[in-house]
Amino acid sequence: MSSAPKSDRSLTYAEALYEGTRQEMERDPGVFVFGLGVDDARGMYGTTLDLQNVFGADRNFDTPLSEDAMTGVAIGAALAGMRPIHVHQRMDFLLLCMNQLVNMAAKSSYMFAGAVNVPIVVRAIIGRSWGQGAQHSQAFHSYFMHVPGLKVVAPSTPHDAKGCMIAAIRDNNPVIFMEHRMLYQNRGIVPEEPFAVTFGQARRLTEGDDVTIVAVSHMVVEALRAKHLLDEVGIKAEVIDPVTLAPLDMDTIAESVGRTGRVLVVDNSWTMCGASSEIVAQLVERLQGSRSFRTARLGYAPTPCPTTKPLENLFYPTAMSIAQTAYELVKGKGDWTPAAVEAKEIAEFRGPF
Amino acid sequence: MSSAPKSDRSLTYAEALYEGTRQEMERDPGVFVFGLGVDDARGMYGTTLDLQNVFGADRNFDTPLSEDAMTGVAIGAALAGMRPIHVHQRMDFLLLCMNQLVNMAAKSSYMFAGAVNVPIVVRAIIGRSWGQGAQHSQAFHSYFMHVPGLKVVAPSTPHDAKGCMIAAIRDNNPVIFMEHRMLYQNRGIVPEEPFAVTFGQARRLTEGDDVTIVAVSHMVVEALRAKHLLDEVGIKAEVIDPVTLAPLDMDTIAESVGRTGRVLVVDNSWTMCGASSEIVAQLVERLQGSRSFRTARLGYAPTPCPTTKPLENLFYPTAMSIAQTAYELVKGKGDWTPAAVEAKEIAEFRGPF
Amino acid sequence: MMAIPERSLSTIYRDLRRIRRVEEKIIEVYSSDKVKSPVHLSIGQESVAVGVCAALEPQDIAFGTYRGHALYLAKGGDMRRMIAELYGKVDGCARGKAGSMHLVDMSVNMMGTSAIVATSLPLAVGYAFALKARKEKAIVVCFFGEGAMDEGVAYESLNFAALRKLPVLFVCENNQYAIYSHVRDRMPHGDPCARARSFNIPTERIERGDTLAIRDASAKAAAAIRAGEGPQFIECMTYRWRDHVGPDEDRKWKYRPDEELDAWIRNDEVARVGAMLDDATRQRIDAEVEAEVTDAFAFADASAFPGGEELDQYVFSA
Amino acid sequence: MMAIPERSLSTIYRDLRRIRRVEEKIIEVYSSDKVKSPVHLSIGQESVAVGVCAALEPQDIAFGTYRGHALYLAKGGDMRRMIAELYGKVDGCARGKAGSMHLVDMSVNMMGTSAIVATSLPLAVGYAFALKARKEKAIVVCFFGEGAMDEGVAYESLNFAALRKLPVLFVCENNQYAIYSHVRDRMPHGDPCARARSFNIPTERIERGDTLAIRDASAKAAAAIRAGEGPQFIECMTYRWRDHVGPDEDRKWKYRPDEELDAWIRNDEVARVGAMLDDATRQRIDAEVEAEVTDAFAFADASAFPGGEELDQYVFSA
Ligand SMILES: Cc1ncc(C[n+]2csc(CCOP(=O)(O)OP(=O)(O)O)c2C)c(N)n1
Ligand SMILES: Cc1ncc(C[n+]2csc(CCOP(=O)(O)OP(=O)(O)O)c2C)c(N)n1
Ligand SMILES: [Mg+2]
Ligand SMILES: [Mg+2]
Repeated sequence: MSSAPKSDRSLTYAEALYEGTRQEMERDPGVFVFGLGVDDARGMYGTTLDLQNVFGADRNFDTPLSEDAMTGVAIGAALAGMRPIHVHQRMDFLLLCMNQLVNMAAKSSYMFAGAVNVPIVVRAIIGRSWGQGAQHSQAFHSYFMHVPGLKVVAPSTPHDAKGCMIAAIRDNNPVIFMEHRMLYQNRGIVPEEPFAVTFGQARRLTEGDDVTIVAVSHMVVEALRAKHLLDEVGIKAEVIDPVTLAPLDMDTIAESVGRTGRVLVVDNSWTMCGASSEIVAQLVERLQGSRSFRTARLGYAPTPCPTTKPLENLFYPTAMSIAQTAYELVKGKGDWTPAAVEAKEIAEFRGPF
Repeated sequence: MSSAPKSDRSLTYAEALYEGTRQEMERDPGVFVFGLGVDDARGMYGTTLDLQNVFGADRNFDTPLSEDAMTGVAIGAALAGMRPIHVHQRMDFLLLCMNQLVNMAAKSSYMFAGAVNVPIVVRAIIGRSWGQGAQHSQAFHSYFMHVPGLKVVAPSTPHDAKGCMIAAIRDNNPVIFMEHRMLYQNRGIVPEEPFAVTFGQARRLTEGDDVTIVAVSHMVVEALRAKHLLDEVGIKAEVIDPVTLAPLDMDTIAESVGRTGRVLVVDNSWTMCGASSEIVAQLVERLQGSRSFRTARLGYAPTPCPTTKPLENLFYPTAMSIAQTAYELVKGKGDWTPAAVEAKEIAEFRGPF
Repeated sequence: MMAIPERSLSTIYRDLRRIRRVEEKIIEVYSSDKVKSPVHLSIGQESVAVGVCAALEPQDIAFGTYRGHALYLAKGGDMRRMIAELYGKVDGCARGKAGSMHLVDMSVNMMGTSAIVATSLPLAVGYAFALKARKEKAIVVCFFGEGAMDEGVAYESLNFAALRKLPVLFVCENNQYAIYSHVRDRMPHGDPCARARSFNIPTERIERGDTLAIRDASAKAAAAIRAGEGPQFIECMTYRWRDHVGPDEDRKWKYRPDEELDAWIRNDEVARVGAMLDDATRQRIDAEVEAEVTDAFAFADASAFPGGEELDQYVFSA
Repeated sequence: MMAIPERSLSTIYRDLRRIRRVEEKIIEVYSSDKVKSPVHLSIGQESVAVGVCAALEPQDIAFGTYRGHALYLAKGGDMRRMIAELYGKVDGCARGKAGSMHLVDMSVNMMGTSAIVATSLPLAVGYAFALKARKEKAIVVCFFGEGAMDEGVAYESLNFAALRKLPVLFVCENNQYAIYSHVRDRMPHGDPCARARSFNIPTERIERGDTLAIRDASAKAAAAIRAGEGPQFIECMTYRWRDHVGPDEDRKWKYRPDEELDAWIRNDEVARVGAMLDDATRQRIDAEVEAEVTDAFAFADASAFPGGEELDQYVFSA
């Protein structure tokens, strides 16, 4: 199914999601897209725009505000052989359907010894910027990584957005598909023909022997900015994007850390019992006895997300805090302060939402 | 508030929970206990038995099956200055009220800059034994550890059950109170007068310089059994019970591992993004550069919980698997197989539930 | 009431009897610890599953709960595989992974059951959505206890089913108790039907567990659903004779009046429907049922436990 | 309709006008990016909060939503601290941690609002439980959009409130849309009252946003609640003039007919209630309101941003 990106056509992340979804809907009449607002004039940041015109209201429709039941509806339709894509405007809203996702979707194949499967895709958008506050900014990938029976993907590039979407739709298991609002406008090369990204294969985005930076979702963008800052002081950072969090490609990560001897994990959520804890713990398990390494983690500050900008700026890891932390891993506490780099997608974002 | 356990009176874990609850209800008229079945003739394994007779139906009452709203009711009553204790027969049911716990309870103090607080206690019982299956056996402490604004306690002894209950009730923040069905019949010394266990203080239950075993909830019991098995082969294990998971006393754990150079973390849930990942990650962060150590983790098998006994036996860590793993941390892969020890509380448990 | 051809009456009796006898046998063996898992018996409530299923076509889809023995058998599930499942054996309907609470038999469109109250309602609605989208003729039937009507997801599910006019029959098995809690202590008026009607769903309540009345109401509702009229809701009053969970009687817990239980025991549908048959037919059926039950337990006994290598099978579907 | 003393009418007008003008001013400044966070304006809907609050006592407790400016002000919240909060300043009602979506003013029993739809219903019920347990006289009022009636937790909350006869007034602000989704596309019949009644809760629906009718219905409901009759439910038809979120008009999205909006704009309660006052009174109030609004924005401008040390304050309560 996979095809090399031979075209040099560029799309935004949002367009890539749209294209992947649309191609799968064309291929398989069982695919449908539903959720609050997926058929409205804004089309979920453009990712679902016009699907209703193309495929009709049975395959792209708005729902009542009933996250719990609508998740059950997705599971039920999947049990009947369809391939629902359920979209949530904020990942925070998944807290309303944890019961269906964890007790039902994750367990059905196992409990019934393979008599059924649950091919659902749950798209969850992480909110950020423009004062989202404590209830509209959270990411809960670690909740889903924790539970056997779920897959979790967090593409950071347009290419992987499309390829993961197609792979998620074709997967016979429940897939939690994490998106980040600050990624939608990013552009990148995306092949036009349908292709699937293989789950469980991390990408080394840059090569470097001084420090490995593993970053999740939008933090990949910040890590790449940090890499440039580090270049300026002669530190070569290897930036790794796991792309999928469950399955998690520890081989690639461990190989890199085995070389660099230093790892910084930058998560897009709190660190406590999060993806960063797991990655560090597995690195220890794999490398102990063969290679010692130094480690650091960054993530949300250990507070709810404040609304006011000056505090919000301190809440998230930035290119600067990533660069600084990586620098200190390599050189120890020093007096280097990285230059301020602007995260355009954040600085330029204007609400109203 | 704390008092040394000068009495030598022994209680079961269930009795200790009852006593702590009752004493606080006597002290503070704002404390009440509610949830499915808390006033029935079985009295939640005896932990709530007769509270309704003593304190009346306004302070101990059954509810409709509405976990989500009932959690909101607890929060609302707490906002009004009361101190609700909400009881769940299975921790799995907390998946129905994640929204209220994470989006509301955990955030209120912060979002409103201290204008309110939410002193609720959420008692959640982990099911095990007698074929509970995939939906009645889970533990989700890592979900709550992940989120700033919540406290999480998991006492393993009758003493700590009472002391943590009293401390949880008096705490001005939401406390997730984890219990384990296989602990209720355990006996131990419990002072009669009210006392509070200080949150964030782990207990070293045994001393040993060869390996540190950190165990959560019921796994403390299995770890202590494992320690005896290890004694037989001359390995001295230091068993640590964190007692509270948020706050988490990493000082005590790190001091021990600094000494032993080996740590086995045994969790009462899946390892992926769990308490065991966090403990290992924090150990690395603290000890790197000063002390290298070897590590291993045990937890639920990475599958949903199967119902049939032969598979269920493989699903959980046991005294044997703990001992074996600790042995290998100390001696490397060896040919020692620990003797089979029976977990009485499990072997003797008869349903019907 | 519709006319009942004799054959169908004997089928109905056979189903009632099979459920009753298999559960009585479970009670018998339970103390042996062969069933190392919770069982939620349907004794006393057989008529709901049997009555409703008598109005269904084989292609119709059934969703139920942890109290699932009756539905599993009434929908045509394999008795041998059910007992083997309770025994945790490889020949169980889910190779021992499920136990009594999660029975499944896809060959007869018996969907796997859930132990979390009310979870199956939205699944049933989603399945009905798929059937309607694909213009299939089958309908979905969703069984749940009255306790499920306490859960918010039930209303979200009714709402969506009504909104999209989905082919789903909601069957509320009102045995008046959720564990030891009476419905009056959970609903300000114990009227699930009124609630369903406020979502524009037609309802019917069948008062005393009458198997044939349940069948007729179900047949009527199913016909309306098949005609494209959207969801229907029936509430079947019934009563659980045994404890909420496990094999025992539960008078000692004193949460319900002995007379209430006694009245329902006198109102036994297995006996009542049996009495409609001539003695010879009934005795023949009884004997056949005995043989089937004995065979099922023997089958389960003979089956093997799964090997350790099965632990991590089916976490994911290929 | 009850007799309205002149003073109360001018108070009502003042509140309507304050909300209208403060939001118009927010629209004005929004493009400056001083408010770096979402605002959900109440313009067009002022009469609901004002009408209901006019029937309340100061000790009564209010719960609301992210569309909270109107309620915050009508309940007596401090306008200066509201604008400072929108500006993310330390003098904001939550020191900048909350923003527009989470206004709070405990000194007037305005509970902090939530941005997750329907979450406040069970909190309001829980607060009412506490009031009843302590035999206090106050009642709780819970405001929510009709969208909240899609969420299961709303029904669980109605159920428990009715079951325990709790002192809570549910106020459904039915502006007919949840973002761009019409209520008819979410509820098979758009009748929240019928649903509430099926939980044994008395209801009243007020059709066209009439402030005084809302006040009177609320006063009647509040009296019944104070008399111990348990929860009441009122549905107030209303209309949002601006986009769901942000300062703009939203005709371009074409999700609702222009004529519908135009009719509601003609039906402006601020103007209608204003016209009931004599010109002098109205002009005096208008001038006072202008001054108050100007002062509030100046106050917010002058206030400082919180320092970085505030980031981790209030995660826990001492
Ligand atoms: C969401 C949820 N809450 C609580 C429970 C515990 N529980 C198991 S069965 C039961 C009673 C359910 O009563 P009802 O729905 O009337 O079914 P019945 O047992 O009477 O057949 C309860 C409360 C559960 N399994 N799931
Ligand atoms: C549980 C939940 N689901 C979805 C959303 C996204 N959302 C925010 S406001 C809104 C519309 C709510 O409509 P309504 O309750 O009628 O209030 P209105 O905005 O019309 O005042 C939605 C869907 C949310 N905040 N919370
Ligand atoms: Mg029942
Ligand atoms: Mg609305």
